[in-house]
Amino acid sequence: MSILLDQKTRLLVQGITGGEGSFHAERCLRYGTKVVAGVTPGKGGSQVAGVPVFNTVEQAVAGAGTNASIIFVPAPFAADAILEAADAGLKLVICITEGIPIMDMVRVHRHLDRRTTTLIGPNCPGVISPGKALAGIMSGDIHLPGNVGLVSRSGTLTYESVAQLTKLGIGQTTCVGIGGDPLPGSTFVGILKLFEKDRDTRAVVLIGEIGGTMEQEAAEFIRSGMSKPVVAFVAGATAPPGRRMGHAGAIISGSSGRAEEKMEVLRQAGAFISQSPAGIGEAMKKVMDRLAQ
Amino acid sequence: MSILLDQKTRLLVQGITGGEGSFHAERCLRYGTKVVAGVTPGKGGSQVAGVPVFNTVEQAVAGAGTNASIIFVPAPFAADAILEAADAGLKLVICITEGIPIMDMVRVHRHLDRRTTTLIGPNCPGVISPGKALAGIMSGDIHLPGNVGLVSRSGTLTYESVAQLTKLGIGQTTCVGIGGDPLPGSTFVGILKLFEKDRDTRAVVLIGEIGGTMEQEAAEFIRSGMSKPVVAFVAGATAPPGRRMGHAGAIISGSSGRAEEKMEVLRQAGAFISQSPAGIGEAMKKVMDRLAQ
Amino acid sequence: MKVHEYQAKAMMARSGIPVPRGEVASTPEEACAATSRLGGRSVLKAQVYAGGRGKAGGIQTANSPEEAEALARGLLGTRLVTHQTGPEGVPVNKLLVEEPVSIAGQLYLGIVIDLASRLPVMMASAAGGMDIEEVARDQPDKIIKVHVDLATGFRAYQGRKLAYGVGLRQELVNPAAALMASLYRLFEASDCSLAEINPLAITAKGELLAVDAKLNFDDNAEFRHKDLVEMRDDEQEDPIEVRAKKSGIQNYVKVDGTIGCMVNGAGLAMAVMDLITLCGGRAANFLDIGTANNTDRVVNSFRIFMADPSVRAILVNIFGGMARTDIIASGIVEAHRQLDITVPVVVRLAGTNVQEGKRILRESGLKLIEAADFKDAAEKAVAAVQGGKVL
Amino acid sequence: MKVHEYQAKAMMARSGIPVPRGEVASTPEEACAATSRLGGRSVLKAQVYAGGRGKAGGIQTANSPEEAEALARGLLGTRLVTHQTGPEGVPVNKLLVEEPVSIAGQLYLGIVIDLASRLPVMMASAAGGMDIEEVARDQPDKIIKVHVDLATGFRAYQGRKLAYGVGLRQELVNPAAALMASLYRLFEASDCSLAEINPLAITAKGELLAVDAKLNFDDNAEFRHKDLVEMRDDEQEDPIEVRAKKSGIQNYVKVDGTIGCMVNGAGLAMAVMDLITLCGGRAANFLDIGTANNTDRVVNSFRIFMADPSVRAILVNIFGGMARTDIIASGIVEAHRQLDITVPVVVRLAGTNVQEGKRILRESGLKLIEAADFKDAAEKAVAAVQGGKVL
Repeated sequence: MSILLDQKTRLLVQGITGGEGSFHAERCLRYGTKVVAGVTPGKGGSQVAGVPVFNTVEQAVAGAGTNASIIFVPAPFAADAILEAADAGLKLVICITEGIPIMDMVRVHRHLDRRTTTLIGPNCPGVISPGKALAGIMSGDIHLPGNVGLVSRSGTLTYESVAQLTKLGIGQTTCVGIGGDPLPGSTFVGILKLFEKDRDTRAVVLIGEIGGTMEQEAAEFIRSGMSKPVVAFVAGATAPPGRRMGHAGAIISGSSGRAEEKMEVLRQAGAFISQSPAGIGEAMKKVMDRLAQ
Repeated sequence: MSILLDQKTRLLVQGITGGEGSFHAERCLRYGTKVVAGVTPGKGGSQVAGVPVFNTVEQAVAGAGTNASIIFVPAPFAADAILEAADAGLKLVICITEGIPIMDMVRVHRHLDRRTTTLIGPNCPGVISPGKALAGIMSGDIHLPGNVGLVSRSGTLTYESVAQLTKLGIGQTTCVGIGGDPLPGSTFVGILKLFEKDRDTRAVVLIGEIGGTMEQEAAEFIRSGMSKPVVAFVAGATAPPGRRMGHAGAIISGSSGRAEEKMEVLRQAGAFISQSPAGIGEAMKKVMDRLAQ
Repeated sequence: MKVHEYQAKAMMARSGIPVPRGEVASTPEEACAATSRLGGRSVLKAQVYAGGRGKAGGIQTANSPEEAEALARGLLGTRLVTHQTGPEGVPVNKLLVEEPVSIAGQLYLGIVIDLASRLPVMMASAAGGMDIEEVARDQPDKIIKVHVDLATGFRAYQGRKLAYGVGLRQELVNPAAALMASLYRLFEASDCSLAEINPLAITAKGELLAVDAKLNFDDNAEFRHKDLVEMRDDEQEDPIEVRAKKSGIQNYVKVDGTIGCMVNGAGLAMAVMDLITLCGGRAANFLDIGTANNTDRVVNSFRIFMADPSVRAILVNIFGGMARTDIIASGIVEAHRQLDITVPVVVRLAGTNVQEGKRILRESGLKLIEAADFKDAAEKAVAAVQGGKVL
Repeated sequence: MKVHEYQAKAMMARSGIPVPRGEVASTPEEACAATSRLGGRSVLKAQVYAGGRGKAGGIQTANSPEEAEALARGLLGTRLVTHQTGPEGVPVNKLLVEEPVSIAGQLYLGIVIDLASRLPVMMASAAGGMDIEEVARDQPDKIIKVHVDLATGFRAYQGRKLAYGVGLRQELVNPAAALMASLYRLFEASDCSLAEINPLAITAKGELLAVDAKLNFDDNAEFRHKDLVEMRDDEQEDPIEVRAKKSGIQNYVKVDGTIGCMVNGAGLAMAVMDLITLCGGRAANFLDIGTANNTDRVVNSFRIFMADPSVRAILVNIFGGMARTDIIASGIVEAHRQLDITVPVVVRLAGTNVQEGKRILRESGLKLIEAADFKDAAEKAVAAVQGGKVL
């Protein structure tokens, strides 16, 4: 098994005719993902890499039976794309787009209150269930099917971590980049809950960042609701306070945002902490070896 | 027992210093209701009929432990009063005010989506649990404690119906005026569910009107979820189509809004129909006599 | 409340919605001059609060300023009878003089509050120019709907859904979505109960144009739209109902029976009408006097009844709650003092201050027919009409 | 992005929020003339993108136009150093010349997005004029908050809750609630990340007045606020960061180490900084080059590093996903062609097109230190700094 994404996923690419949209649609296809439709208003009736393009998400659902969407729409129009996908009844929406105005996301969240859509991102690398399906911008070839789940606020740091796991022969059920935005669609807790329920996931890597309190909430869930081991790293221990470090979410304000504090809270909740970003794979190796005994 | 209102209700009167607010606050007090606080912005610190007045609902909750509110605030400010009561955590809000703009109620409903507040009204006579508490503008003295629940879209027609019941010795658990507005806070179905669960309620009177589809939804619930007998009347059989008859809700549009059709649907669902508004008491008498056998 | 087409179009134009060029004319001369300014040809549209103008002759085309003047002379000052008016029609006091438009296609676009979802709903249909209620009944799949979440406002994707759904060609999809967004903003900002463009034309030049426009407003929101209230044209309304409203009676509807009914509460007022019918009579009106804690409104109700030649008996049924029956009783006495009441009056009072109310009536010495309850009242009123005179 | 106080106040005034009378002066003569027009006395406020102006001497009172001119001469053209600036301070190029205000009381009022509830939150405090973050830390109960539901907007009752909560007297409650509603509308309409009035003064005359005002804006929403972008005063920002931004590098933050880091992705960039520290070194900066599929951004990154005298080694760590490592490699080669790179350069490439990227570097003949992974890269960079020259 896996979470969010598998062989049954019928993926829609919103913004498929753009540069990034077409590039990654093809990559997802090559990985074996069932990319069944694209949407670009005004380009309905055309094709990208053999995938039919529709004018609206509703038409794509009707015409191609999509059940999940990945969004490469430019930031000014991305909130609209999320709302359109949710309105058309898609249960999984992955928004790669970076730079969406925060007030747009406030509106999106207020609307999603009344829907059952799971939103991943925005400003995220997407989701991969190795060997099954890719709906994201990560390289499929650094991944390996297996039994570790991964959830991360970061993109490229996730690749580093996955590379460490794969190098050590530790495969993954699903890797989820929830994104670096201050108002992410899904949180650590939401994804941890899915991993906890997933039969094939035996342990989880959690990669946090400075800023916000999502890691503290994750710690609380790890303590109270998680039976599976969690290896955690929090980036930004050396970041200067009060400055925005790329990710809008990565700004330290007050003590709760500091990396040291987050790692300490996670440790106290029972997570295995990797002090170094280069030690995540090794830490998980120890955990998996212990589970194998 | 009763629904919504009982001896444990600690009532707040919003708009207590106005003419209607003070008049009905005193009437509710005289009936035995625990009217523990009033709110009028700017009149905090004063008293009405011995009841302390606060500037905000939050202060009234903190200062007097209110758990329900009745609103007599003028229409331009009434939506705000409902939101304030919900925001302060009150679980029951009864809005008597007539003439609230429909867009204000659209906003209120969208906000209440995320709350657990039960709103009764607006444009309604309120609620009475005879012998226990009155939070409304009906005359307490026409009521009698007993085992019949009543729910109505109309105000004075409710008084007529209650008078018929009481004259025949049939007492009431609770009488609920859900109001004549097109976007009522509570619907027939919501109140029927409460009566169905209430141990002391043995039968229910339902008084509908032309317009909308609330009676049809009630019929569906009577068929599928109601074990207790329902006596129903629908006003407006002789109303001309397409005209607004006082209540904004009472306009016939399309065949679904007609009184005859509503009565027929209710009859088919198992309700006992009183063809005449003067026959509601007699119809319930027969039902109660049968239950007593 | 309603406004005229020319007023609705002016509001839409201010919101960025394209409307035909046009001017309002109150005289044939103005229609002539306006037609000149429009290039010599025009469409004259009677400004009345009623649909069905076209079939009733309320829309005419002039091929010259002189013809416009002649046609305007034939329209202005007349009363237009359409299937939506009574046989008395509505007065034509103003014409909208517009440039003729070459129409290549017609759409329907409208917004109302959807009571089921409790949200505004925008509807579009390719069946433009037709009565939308007929389309809804006969071809419901020809109407496409989107609900507007107040937390997000009307969204571009919703506009595209409607635009593609009614078959607009690609170049018009974004302009249509923008037009819809403007119409929604107008709807919400002005507390409309209906905002409708029917037809929304696609012109021969390939542009969108609001050829007819209708805006109705929520009466309850008048307090925050004083500018709208000033637009109201009372001459378009039923004069008795206008008079009722001005005297504080918000809810008066004339129907075709013989018993004038004064009742407190809309539901009870309808129930009394139903009861009269069950007793073999017919109510002359729906009148909800509301809380009415002053005698004026009672007197004015009686004045309305006595001005209505079809009223042959009066039925007063008041179940006091918020309303006080003693004040109603005083009002009945006052009405008899001020007016010449020539028909039988049946009175049933119950509820708040009823002892005092009955005492006032008793001591007035008036010949009133007292009723024990509302069924008794209905029966006595029907009998009074059938009897034909005061008992 | 930020704007100056005078710009924030102008926006607030247009939104109906009362602000002191005042004018902007760029010269001592203008300050003199403005003071005359204000009645002969004024407060001169240095317009800088930094808090703590008062304690740093950036706010001064003039009792005559001549004094204003002399004070302005002492302020304009200088650099102001406050606890929020570095030791280099920020340039004072404009003064806000305002009428002096007699203050009877001071409140705090501010709006931000609350990440927990995912809604805008308005905060008010009776502790006006103080640093709100200190108040939040030391006396959190002195801050009253309300969340704004986008479906309803900011409501009058919320304004009253805040107004009563901070102890305003009755006459000021409704004006304060109206002011708050205006501030909220401005916040939402302008995509603010912060809208703050601190202090919101109660004047001796008993009126509310925004004595200081701050508006920050969401950089991501710049596309719909071109007017705001024009207000930006680049001179107030760190010149290196401004140059980085202009060259397409959105995310550059100078810190106080010696290793210039060029990384793709914010999380990885932070992790590389963490790794360097774990290896005993210190990064000179945070630099997320983003997807950067052009060589210019790479060249510009190297230009920034070489302009920074504290940089003694460069670490490039790219894990290509969306970003292509071959383009990064070409950029490194190009940087060496255009610039005089005098420090060791450690390069680690992985991911998309890595074979091609490595080939480009190999064939360039450049003396680069290749690293196997990012830990290796950090270790080699630290060693290079400690070694002090190219290996």
